[in-house]
Amino acid sequence: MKLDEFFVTGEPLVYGGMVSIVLVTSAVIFLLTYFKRWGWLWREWLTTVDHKKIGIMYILSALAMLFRGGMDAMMMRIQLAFPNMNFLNAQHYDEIFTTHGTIMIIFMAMPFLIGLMNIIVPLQIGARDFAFPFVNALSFWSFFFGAMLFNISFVIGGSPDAGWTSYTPLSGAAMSPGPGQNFYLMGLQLSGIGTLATGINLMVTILKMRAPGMKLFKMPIFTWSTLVTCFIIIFAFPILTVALALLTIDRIFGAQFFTVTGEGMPMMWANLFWMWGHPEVYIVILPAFGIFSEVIATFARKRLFGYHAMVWSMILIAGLSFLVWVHHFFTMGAGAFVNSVFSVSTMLIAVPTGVKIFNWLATLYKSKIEFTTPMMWSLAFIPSFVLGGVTGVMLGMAAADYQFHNSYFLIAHFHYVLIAGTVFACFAGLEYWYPKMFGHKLNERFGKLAFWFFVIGFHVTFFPQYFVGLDGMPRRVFYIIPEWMPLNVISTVGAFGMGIGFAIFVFNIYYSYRNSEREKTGDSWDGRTLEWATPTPVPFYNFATVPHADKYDAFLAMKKKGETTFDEEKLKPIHMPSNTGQPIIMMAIAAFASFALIFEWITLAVIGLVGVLIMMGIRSFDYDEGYHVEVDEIKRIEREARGL
Amino acid sequence: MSAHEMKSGPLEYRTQEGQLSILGFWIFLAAEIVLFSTLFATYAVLFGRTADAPTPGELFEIKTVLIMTFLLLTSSFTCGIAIHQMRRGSVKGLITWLIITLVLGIGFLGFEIYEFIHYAHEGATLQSSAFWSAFFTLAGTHGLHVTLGIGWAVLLLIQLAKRGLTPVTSRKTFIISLYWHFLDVVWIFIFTSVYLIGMVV
Amino acid sequence: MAEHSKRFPVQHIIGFVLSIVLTVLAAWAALGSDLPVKWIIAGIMTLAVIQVGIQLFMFMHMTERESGGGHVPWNMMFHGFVLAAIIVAGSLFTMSFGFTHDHDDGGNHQQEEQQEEHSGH
Amino acid sequence: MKHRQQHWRRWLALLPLSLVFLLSGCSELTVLDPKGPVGQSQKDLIVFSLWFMLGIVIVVFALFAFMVIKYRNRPGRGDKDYDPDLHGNTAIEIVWTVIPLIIVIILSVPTVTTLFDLEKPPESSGDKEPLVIYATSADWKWFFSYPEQNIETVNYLHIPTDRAIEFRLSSADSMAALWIPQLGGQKYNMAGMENTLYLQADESGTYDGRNGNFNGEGFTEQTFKVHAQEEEAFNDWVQETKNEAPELTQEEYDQLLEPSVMDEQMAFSNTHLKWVDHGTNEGRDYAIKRHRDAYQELLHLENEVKGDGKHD
Repeated sequence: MKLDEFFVTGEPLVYGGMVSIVLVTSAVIFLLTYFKRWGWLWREWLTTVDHKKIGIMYILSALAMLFRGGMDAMMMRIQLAFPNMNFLNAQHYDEIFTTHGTIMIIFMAMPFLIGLMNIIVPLQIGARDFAFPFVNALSFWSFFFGAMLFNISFVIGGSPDAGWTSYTPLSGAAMSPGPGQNFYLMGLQLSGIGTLATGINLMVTILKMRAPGMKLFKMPIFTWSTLVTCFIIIFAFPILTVALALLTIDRIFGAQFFTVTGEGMPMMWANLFWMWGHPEVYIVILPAFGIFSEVIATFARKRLFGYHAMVWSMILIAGLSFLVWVHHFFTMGAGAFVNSVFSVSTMLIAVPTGVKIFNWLATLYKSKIEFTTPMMWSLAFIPSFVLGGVTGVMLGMAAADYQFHNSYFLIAHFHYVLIAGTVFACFAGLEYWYPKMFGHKLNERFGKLAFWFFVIGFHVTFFPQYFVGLDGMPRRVFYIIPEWMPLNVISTVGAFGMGIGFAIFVFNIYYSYRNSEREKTGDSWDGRTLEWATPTPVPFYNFATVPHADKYDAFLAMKKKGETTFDEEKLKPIHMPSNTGQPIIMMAIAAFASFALIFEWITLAVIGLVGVLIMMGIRSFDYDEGYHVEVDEIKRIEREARGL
Repeated sequence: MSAHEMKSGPLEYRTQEGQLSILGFWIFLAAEIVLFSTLFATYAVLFGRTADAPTPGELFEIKTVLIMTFLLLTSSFTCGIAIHQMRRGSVKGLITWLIITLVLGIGFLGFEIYEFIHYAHEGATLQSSAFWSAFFTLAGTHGLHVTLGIGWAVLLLIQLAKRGLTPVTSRKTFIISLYWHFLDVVWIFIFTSVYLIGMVV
Repeated sequence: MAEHSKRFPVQHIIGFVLSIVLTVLAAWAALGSDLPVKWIIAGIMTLAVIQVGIQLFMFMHMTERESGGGHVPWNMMFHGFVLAAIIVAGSLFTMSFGFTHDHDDGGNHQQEEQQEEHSGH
Repeated sequence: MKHRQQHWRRWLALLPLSLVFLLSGCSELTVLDPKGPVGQSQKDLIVFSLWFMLGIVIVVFALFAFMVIKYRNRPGRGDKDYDPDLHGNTAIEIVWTVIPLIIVIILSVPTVTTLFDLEKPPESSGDKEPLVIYATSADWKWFFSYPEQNIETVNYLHIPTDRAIEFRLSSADSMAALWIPQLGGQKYNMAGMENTLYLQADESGTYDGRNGNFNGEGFTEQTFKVHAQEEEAFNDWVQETKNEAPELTQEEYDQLLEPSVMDEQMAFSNTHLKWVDHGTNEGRDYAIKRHRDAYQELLHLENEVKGDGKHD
């Protein structure tokens, strides 16, 4: 392979990307060397198995990916507002909407939520870490390297360009040769394995490591949403693993699953993809529901209304999510009977979702609402999400869907549910739990400014798209007819509003780091659940003594009784796992093998695979059982943290 | 975590770590069911789409398949005996039966490789049609699982020989046994829905 | 489960014999009997499910109390198999349309197949 | 602070209002301005559902505004109307489960009946046999074959009004979707498979048609024009094409199949169905076999700015 085929050439934007990547990387390397922080980075972060630190790394990576995906979105909006400028050509536009979709779903929404789960769930259930801390680190690095792999396609080898759904036969070897689609396949595969492992890990954690007394139906609602999400992950991700593997075998080893030749069946890809893809939508929306429930209950200063209904509606949504996948391709021509079945099952999801909306509204009834930034995100979610939800029901009506399908109406719908649901929740959750993670709050003024820019920008961007969709504008076109121009220009203006909102949000992180008051108590918001029972910053072992949590809103009950998580008489040595470099090394080797496979360098890929197997063997012989934190040490740490 | 060790019951469940790992593995197996069922679904949908390649009815031979099935069924049984020996506290019995299991597993693999080569000679390869792609991927994924299981068990045998029965080694042995039985479960479905139905229809 | 204290693994041997018998029975039903194809398929799939039950309950200690896992393994296996049914049956249900994959008689065969699918679910 | 909150509420109140306002202008939107019975039935369904959705939106927004305004923690509110332990009410929870369920059932009925209706030719022209047109997508153009008339057009289409058109959809290579928004919704075109789509125009006129499903670089430009004419005018056109258009040779057809964007329109006095039907198993890999290497070429397509716009 020649060098100019290896590196992407001929695009000013790509050259710009290359230069900025080189600059940022060298700046990071320089700073780390200058401040002699390499050892610190390795010991404290790269080898950590602490769920809180791993969660922070997840969130940081997700924010970076939000930036990348957001830039993609901006470029698309610029192109559509000024189609005559030829800012992007067709090929480049295809690449950008593909990476935008893939990154936002796989490398932004999921890691962001998994990051929050990582930090909060063990704290909420009174656990000292995950069930399998080593596996947790492994999951993170598999996500991280998967994301890196996907992102370098921008400068090396060329980005995938068949849409985030990567429909065959377009994405097959015949019609999309070269490494682009392989990047998509391997990037998703690598991070998908990590997600599956996280799902198992969190499920075992929640099922087996809850504080004594905390029955399943006493768990905080965010933990419940995590448990249900894990259930979906465990049953949905293997489908993606197989689908990706089949397409990889098709593309690299010449099989005929989804090809036009050899009697392959291209639509089988769509079938498998959406069998995973639809549950995936709920993987990113259920934790968001959990976050909103926590935030709303906290700042309404009131107990969550209809806790049991909330939990059961989530379980019902999870079950239904596996029964509706065909609504993504009603237009395939499967016949009126098949479409009727899936049309009805799709609309049924509206029922439990509606129940949740009304429960949140009822939580506000007879409450005392405090308009903090996380609460504003949660409140803005309710009306915005309802607009997305009702249009979802309309899309679920298969006969009408023939007109909505692949149009901007659909684009508007899923951005309304995914941004108003997931992205708002990420912001709400991050700002809500920020003091727990970093020991200081985010500035409220900048937070609200970011909120207004983002929320108004969001509606301005996507509300017109419903109408331009009804006017017959299909998705994924890189220029448009004059009739669609005015609404598209409005959309672009809105997108810039969202961009400014995000910029203010990021600035706020820096500003608050410099200026915010440091937290003295661990209970920043007068919280209700156990994560607020620990001091801030949270000691690495989380709880000095694990509380007996037999009440819903366990921390609220503890506060009433005057209990804390530091009972000097009950202290015992705490067993903790040791840090290890194995996860990052193993996944770096796996990324190397994947990279080789992307370019179809089979020998190198096999060498890499053997390397991964050797790392697994080493792990098998690893009998490091961790260490104990002695009682005196705990006392010292807790007294210092609590200012006793 | 390993602080509160239980005094009675099977060794592998006595530590909390052991319980967590075994439970986690059960959940992993549930994911494996979905993984294999996706392959089965692909196979079922692509059934009959052989293009110009031979049809399964022409190639499948009941004799080879039955031998493979009996080998794997027997290995599942010997694996069960190995766990029985472990619970009686006999390292020697455990190692002996585990080795028998592995030998049977290797025999199974040998037949499978022979079978694949035979089909390839007859013109049915991964590339020849959608049906054969699905067949080789389904059977091959199972074969790959068996191979990994054998490699994993060999590593475990070394640890058993070195350390004897501890909560950790017995936990690992138990998990491998779950894995091995599970591969048998998958094979039963491959035997039934791939080979038998392939020969009938 | 009292089985691990026993010297002689009765349960395993019963399970083993049963699984061999069921395998032979399935092979006979498929190849030696004159039953209609639909009956054969239904019959041998039932036999397969019974065999899986034997593996899970008699070999894999799925319901063991001491595991501390409670009903979780059982629950996950159950849902795993439900999902497997949804994936396989659902794929067949949705994917058996408008395709002409047979070589000789275009339309007829495919319609029959479609009807079969529909009546099956 | 307080000022901002009111500001926000005003915005939220504007949302449903703007919806009503925009709906009044909706008759100009293509999908809501159908020119045939298929599009009409889909429009009816959309409008029918829209009223329910609007109802739901108004109820939720009103409740939301009420809660947020009434129960905000303003200074001096005290503990009046504050019940921190209120955590459920079975009666009301049943109500808000059952009502959505009823709405879903109400929506399901017309959805299912419309679905089954769409699989048949529209009833309004039941006295006439549908006109069969094979619509084949190839990267990135459209072939329309009229087997009865034995003519074929590329990138444009003539249809008679008041007569059902039975489109037989297939593709030579990548997956596409035939979508003529003013006549009705889309269905996929796939190689080796054949989908049937019934459409009908009740008014004569020229309508935009396009590929609705992304299929690579030339996707944006894979459009065509539909000319709906009175039966007689249509017959004249058919006759004219038969007499004047050249014959399509297999060689020329193979060349046309090569991936490219084609601006011009073409007509032929025979159809390609004679040597290949891409909707059958035999025809599925016809284009791939001939042009496998051509799919690797990038076209570097840019928007060619034209004075009168591309779509005319």
